[in-house]
Amino acid sequence: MPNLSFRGGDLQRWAPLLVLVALVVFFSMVNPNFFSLKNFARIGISATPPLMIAVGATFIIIMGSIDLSMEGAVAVCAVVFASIFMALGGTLGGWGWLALPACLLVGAACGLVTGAVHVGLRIPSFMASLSMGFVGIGLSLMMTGGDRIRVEDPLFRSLLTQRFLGFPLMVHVAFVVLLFAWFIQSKTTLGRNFYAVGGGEDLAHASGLNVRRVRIAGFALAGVFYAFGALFAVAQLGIAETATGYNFMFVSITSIVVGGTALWGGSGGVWNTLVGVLIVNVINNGMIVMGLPRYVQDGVLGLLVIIAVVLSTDRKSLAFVK
Amino acid sequence: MFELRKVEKRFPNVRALKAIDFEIRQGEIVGLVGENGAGKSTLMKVIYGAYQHDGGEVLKDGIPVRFENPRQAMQKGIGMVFQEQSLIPNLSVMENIFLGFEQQFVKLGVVNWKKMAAAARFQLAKVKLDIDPRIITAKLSFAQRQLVELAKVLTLEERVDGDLVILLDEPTSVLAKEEVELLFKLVRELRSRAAFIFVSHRLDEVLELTDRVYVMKDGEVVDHVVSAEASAESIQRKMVGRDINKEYYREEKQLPYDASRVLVELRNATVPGQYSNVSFQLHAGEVLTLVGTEGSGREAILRTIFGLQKLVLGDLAVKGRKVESFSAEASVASGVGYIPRERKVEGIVAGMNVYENITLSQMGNYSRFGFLRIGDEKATAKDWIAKLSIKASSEMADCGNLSGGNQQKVVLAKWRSGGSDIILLDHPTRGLDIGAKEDVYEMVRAMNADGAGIVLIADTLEEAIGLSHTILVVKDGAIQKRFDCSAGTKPSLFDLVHYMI
Amino acid sequence: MSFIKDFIEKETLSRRNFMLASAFGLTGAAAASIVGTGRAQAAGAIEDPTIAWSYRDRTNPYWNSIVSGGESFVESLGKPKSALVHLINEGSSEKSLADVKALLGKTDGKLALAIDTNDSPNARPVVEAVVAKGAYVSTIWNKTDDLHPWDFGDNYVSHMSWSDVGPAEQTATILFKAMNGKGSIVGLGGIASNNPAIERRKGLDNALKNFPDIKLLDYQAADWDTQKANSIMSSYLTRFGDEITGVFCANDTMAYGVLEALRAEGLAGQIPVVAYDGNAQAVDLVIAGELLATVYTNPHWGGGITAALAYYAATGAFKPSEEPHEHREFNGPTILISKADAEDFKKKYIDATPTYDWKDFWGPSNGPITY
Amino acid sequence: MNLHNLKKHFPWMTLVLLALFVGILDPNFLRLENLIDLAGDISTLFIMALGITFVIYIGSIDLSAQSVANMITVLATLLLVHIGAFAAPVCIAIGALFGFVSGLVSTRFKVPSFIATLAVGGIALSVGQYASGQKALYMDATLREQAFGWMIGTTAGLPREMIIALVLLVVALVIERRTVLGRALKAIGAGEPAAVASGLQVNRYKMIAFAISGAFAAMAGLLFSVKLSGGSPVMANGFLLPAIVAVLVGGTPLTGGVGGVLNTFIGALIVAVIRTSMLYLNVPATAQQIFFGLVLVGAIAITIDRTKVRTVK
Repeated sequence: MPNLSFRGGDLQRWAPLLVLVALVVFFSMVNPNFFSLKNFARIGISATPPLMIAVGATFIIIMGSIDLSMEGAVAVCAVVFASIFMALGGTLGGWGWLALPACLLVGAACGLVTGAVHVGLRIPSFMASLSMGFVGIGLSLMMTGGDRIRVEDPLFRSLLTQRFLGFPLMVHVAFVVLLFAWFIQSKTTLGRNFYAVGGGEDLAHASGLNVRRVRIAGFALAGVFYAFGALFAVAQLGIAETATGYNFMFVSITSIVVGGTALWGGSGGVWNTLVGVLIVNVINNGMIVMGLPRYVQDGVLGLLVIIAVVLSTDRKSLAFVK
Repeated sequence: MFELRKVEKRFPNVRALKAIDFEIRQGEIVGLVGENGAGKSTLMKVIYGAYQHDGGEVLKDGIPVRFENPRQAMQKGIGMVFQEQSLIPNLSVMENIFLGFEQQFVKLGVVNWKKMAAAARFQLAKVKLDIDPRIITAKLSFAQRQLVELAKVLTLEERVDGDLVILLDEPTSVLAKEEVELLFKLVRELRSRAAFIFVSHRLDEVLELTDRVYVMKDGEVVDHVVSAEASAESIQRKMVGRDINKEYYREEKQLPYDASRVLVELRNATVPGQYSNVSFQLHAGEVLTLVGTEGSGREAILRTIFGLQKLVLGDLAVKGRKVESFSAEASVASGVGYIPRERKVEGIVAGMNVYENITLSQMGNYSRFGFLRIGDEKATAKDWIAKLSIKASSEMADCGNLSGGNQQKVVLAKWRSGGSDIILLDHPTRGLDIGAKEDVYEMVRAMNADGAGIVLIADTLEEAIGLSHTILVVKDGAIQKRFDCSAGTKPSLFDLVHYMI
Repeated sequence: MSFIKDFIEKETLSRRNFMLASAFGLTGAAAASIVGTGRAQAAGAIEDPTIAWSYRDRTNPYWNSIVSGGESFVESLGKPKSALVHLINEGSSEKSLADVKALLGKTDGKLALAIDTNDSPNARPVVEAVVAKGAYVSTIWNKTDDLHPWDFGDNYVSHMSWSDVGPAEQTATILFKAMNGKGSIVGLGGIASNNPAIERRKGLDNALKNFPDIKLLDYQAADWDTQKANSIMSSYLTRFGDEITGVFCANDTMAYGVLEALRAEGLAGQIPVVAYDGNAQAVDLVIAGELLATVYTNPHWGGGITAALAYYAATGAFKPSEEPHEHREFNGPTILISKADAEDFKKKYIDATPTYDWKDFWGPSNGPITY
Repeated sequence: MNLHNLKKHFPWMTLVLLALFVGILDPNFLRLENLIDLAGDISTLFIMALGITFVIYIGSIDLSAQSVANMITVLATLLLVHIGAFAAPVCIAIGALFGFVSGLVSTRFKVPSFIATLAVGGIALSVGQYASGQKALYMDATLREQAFGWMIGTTAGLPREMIIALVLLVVALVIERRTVLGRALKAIGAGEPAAVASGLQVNRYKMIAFAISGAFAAMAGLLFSVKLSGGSPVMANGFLLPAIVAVLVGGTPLTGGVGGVLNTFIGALIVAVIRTSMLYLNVPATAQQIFFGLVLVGAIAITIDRTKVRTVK
């Protein structure tokens, strides 16, 4: 008997992937164009920046916290990157490459500040990160004065324009970054400590874990991934601006939950998030490909998200849901 | 080797520890007993570094130390085995064992899981637990988790120089008899590696296991005895500060029940996987106790009567009316009250005050068109505070701040004031001190006298025998045996155990 | 030399104020006391009003140009740029209105306000609040059709909009001609309920009537957003594939997203795209041949002149109620930019900002608004 | 009075201190008329926050409020033509229905409210866009005056919307403090398992909380559309985050069970003061977001009562 229930649990685990497959099959049937390498590459491009951001936020959600600062952090990273990049010659061929590590450092710094505010002032992460998100947007606005910085270096833009195996370079690079995230999640102490904090914060603390440090480290790490997201977003559009970060907040958290990572922490991981981001992007792409009018798209996305989450939640194991 | 001298701890308005002197020598097992609120847990927290003392000094090997957090205490060889659930359920066993100390397995930032598993196996061997260290902790049984917990503390052995002090906080409270024996055997064997501080409410166990016992009352150590020379009664007297009534379970107040009035009747009730073919009647004025091991199905039966679990086969009738739709609301409406084991989680709502808690289950009685009559609520609460002598500053006191016994009284008052006459008691005395337990027994008798019927799952078999009119022994989801337990014809412990296992 | 100009200007102003005040004389005072609070200032009574611009956000090149015009006007008064108060509503009508009211409270009505009210229904309460405090307001873009400056005496100074139907029709025509009059296009619109989004769509529809062989495959709102436009465009490429031979965008920022979606497939510059707004980057793209055409609405001038109208009405330099209707509701200038004139345009408007006479209120304007 | 007892007074003390601070820098700010205007202008936002309070009070969150309000501005404008003043109850019922659906999805299907309400908000947005024909709609001036004239203007110097908001505050306060519903919601927020074990129909009460939130969001939308004399599917944009911030700054934590509608009243005023203070302190345009974020952190750090929240997540 227990064996059977175990398999039921396993099915639940694979539910997000099954939902993704079902969606792909459905959209392919409605419009066969959907099922093509070219379209998958398109979905790949549009999914890459949100994937990076969602992966960063995944670590926070595994800890049972939430991060709403991504829009600000991404804006700051994008603007700093572009400013340094342009100041150093505006091409990866020259000293411009230094802007890449600088961007990641800035991302880490953004996360560090958010984490420090959250932990140091003992403010719930929801409010701390929301507020720091405002500050981030404001900082990027101050730096640009509201202008856009164009990044047209062909070498940098080759992330978008050069293809390998049918997919642009950015998709491949993102996959490498994803592997890196998976490595952190499963092979490092820090990654495992996120699960410990999410599984039982006071217990972890009583076991001698420095929970405060893990939390702050988690936010800083998330910041690094936001920086990756910013880089890809700039590569995708060739523009760095305050608005580079817009629309990422709710989308990334929705994707994380759709992928099967629970908002109360302790479960899930980066692969779940990959599936979740793909589900959301496939839906968005598919709705247009099948020709749904714009005004129903929000509603249909909402309905499908509910269905996906319902299918991938093991409801029996939950006493109640907030 | 480890010593506290005149240690003080103050909280706002409270002097929780008063000049505590405490000492433990190498290889010793020392007991620490006291009623709830006597300061035991504060003392433990000071010892393992969760609290910092305000006065006096803490010495390890003669050197004064001060722990800012549990981690610092661990580095000095002081570890804690928590009462329940201190392992993180979603992590593997080995991760739990080495939580916070993974660094030894990390090379270039990568955790070597193989190495950790091997090290975990080594630790688990110390406690004679043969499980795969990669298994997710949530899948272990309670006893297994307790041992993992001990194994985790024993990692200190390799990590710190000098001797270990291990605190065991109520390690036996949820263990079966043979599991307790196993644990004790283990602890005795481990004396060569560590000294133990054993904290428990069960005095017989304390006397059996320990070398010396410290007795606490009101934040002070009131006595310090050698176990071999002490008796449970004398320690109890020190703890409570008075003699324990011989008639502990109020047997003299046990009256025969009214067999003509059936309150609850189960007929061939079955929930697959939980219990099957259960039939019994609960009468007015009766205490009916379900006896069995954890997981025998007795909790599920209780949950069914309260409407939280639907019957698949068979019938449930409450006061002669067959229950069609199972819901807690319907059960409450027909007079069922439920006093859950997890008092702090399911019993009271911390953050709500006494009167709000008391009327929570019966707001319909105190409202008209959905509007509450708060004056009436307060009056009722005042009434019951007096009736049950609940120690609360007023009916406005936050229930979360009351002691366990008083919280339990509030829960009882909730159901009794609402006129519930079918009371389901799930471990009603768990974690209560002797005085509070007696109060609960008193109330059980009073409810019986008022004509209420009670279904009980008792904390101990003695309690079951003492309180019941009827005992049903449940094993593997079926009723094995029914004992008549009226005053004077009570079965022995042995009779019960025989059918339980 | 500007200080001399300023001096003369101030002199004229104060003299005029003096004259107006005496002209009002007792009647004015009586009127004020009847109104009750005495706050409803008589026309031209405000000396040195606070100048404020209320707009959507700072992250959009369009609004930045608007602001630069406003600042340029403020500087023409001899004040520092920072004298211009910015009210940024971030796309929230609620904040827009609340900010205006708070500023009215702070300045006690001594305010010259230029504003885009974010959503057309919001214009009425904003204007009413301003009028009630005796301050002066000029609006652009969003207002309801039944709201007219002349119904509010002097305090609702003017409304400027841009008739986008015509220019949008022109860009669409350029697009269709580049497609040799046949083929299929997709369109990306602004926030569906915004006035300019509706007008630009109408322009496209008008042009389509003249080109029966052009098919509109789909038209979706991308909310003026680069990223949304990008993902919608790439989905279009899947849905319609090679069928798409042209793209109509309702503004420049969406066109950037479309171009990058095309660039990702190596199609940039191969499928003609038209846009709107005439941002610097768009002009560069026109020069580079990636964008076929865009329309410049001169937001710099619009931003400056709207503030100037409110300011000079407040100081009494002119009396709005004495102006004809076409001076109170008028269209802003539109300049079509295509490959042929893009270089010239860039030299004139982007590399160097033309200096405008901020007292020439209606010079560059483009006729009255018709409903 | 020790620090612990003082803590529950921190929200209003923060408000007063903030107001005094701005007042010292610019005494104009503290003029009564100005303060009344300030309070009046936050009314619509406050009404939405009031509804969201009930949901946060039970430890959930409602992200659909803004979309529901958006939809209602459209529906109210459309319905006014056909059914006049009856548009009001119909709109409120529709709002309650959407809230109820959120609650249903959240409790019945165990979808976290964060996602459930976001998704239901998407549906409301679609309805609004469809119904509006994707353009801004205007109310007929006479019809508006006949049906909803009582909502606008002033009475005894007080803006009517503020009076409406205060009436709703009282209603919400009565619900919270004096009704079975309010008590049940408190129990759910402070200790859901105990509420279940006391025989409360927890899921039903939760759904009612979401429905109340939806109804209040609809009222906010309705009031806003009457105030602006029209509707559009984006008109209430920008409400959501300030409304949630108002609830949280007021001292109702996301974990629920503590705080309440009076706290939200304070919170909404704090948001109004912070927002307005930027004008009075001449915060430059590009620095306004930074200022808002930092002051928010400060306000939250002071107002939340950490003694009632076990772990800060």
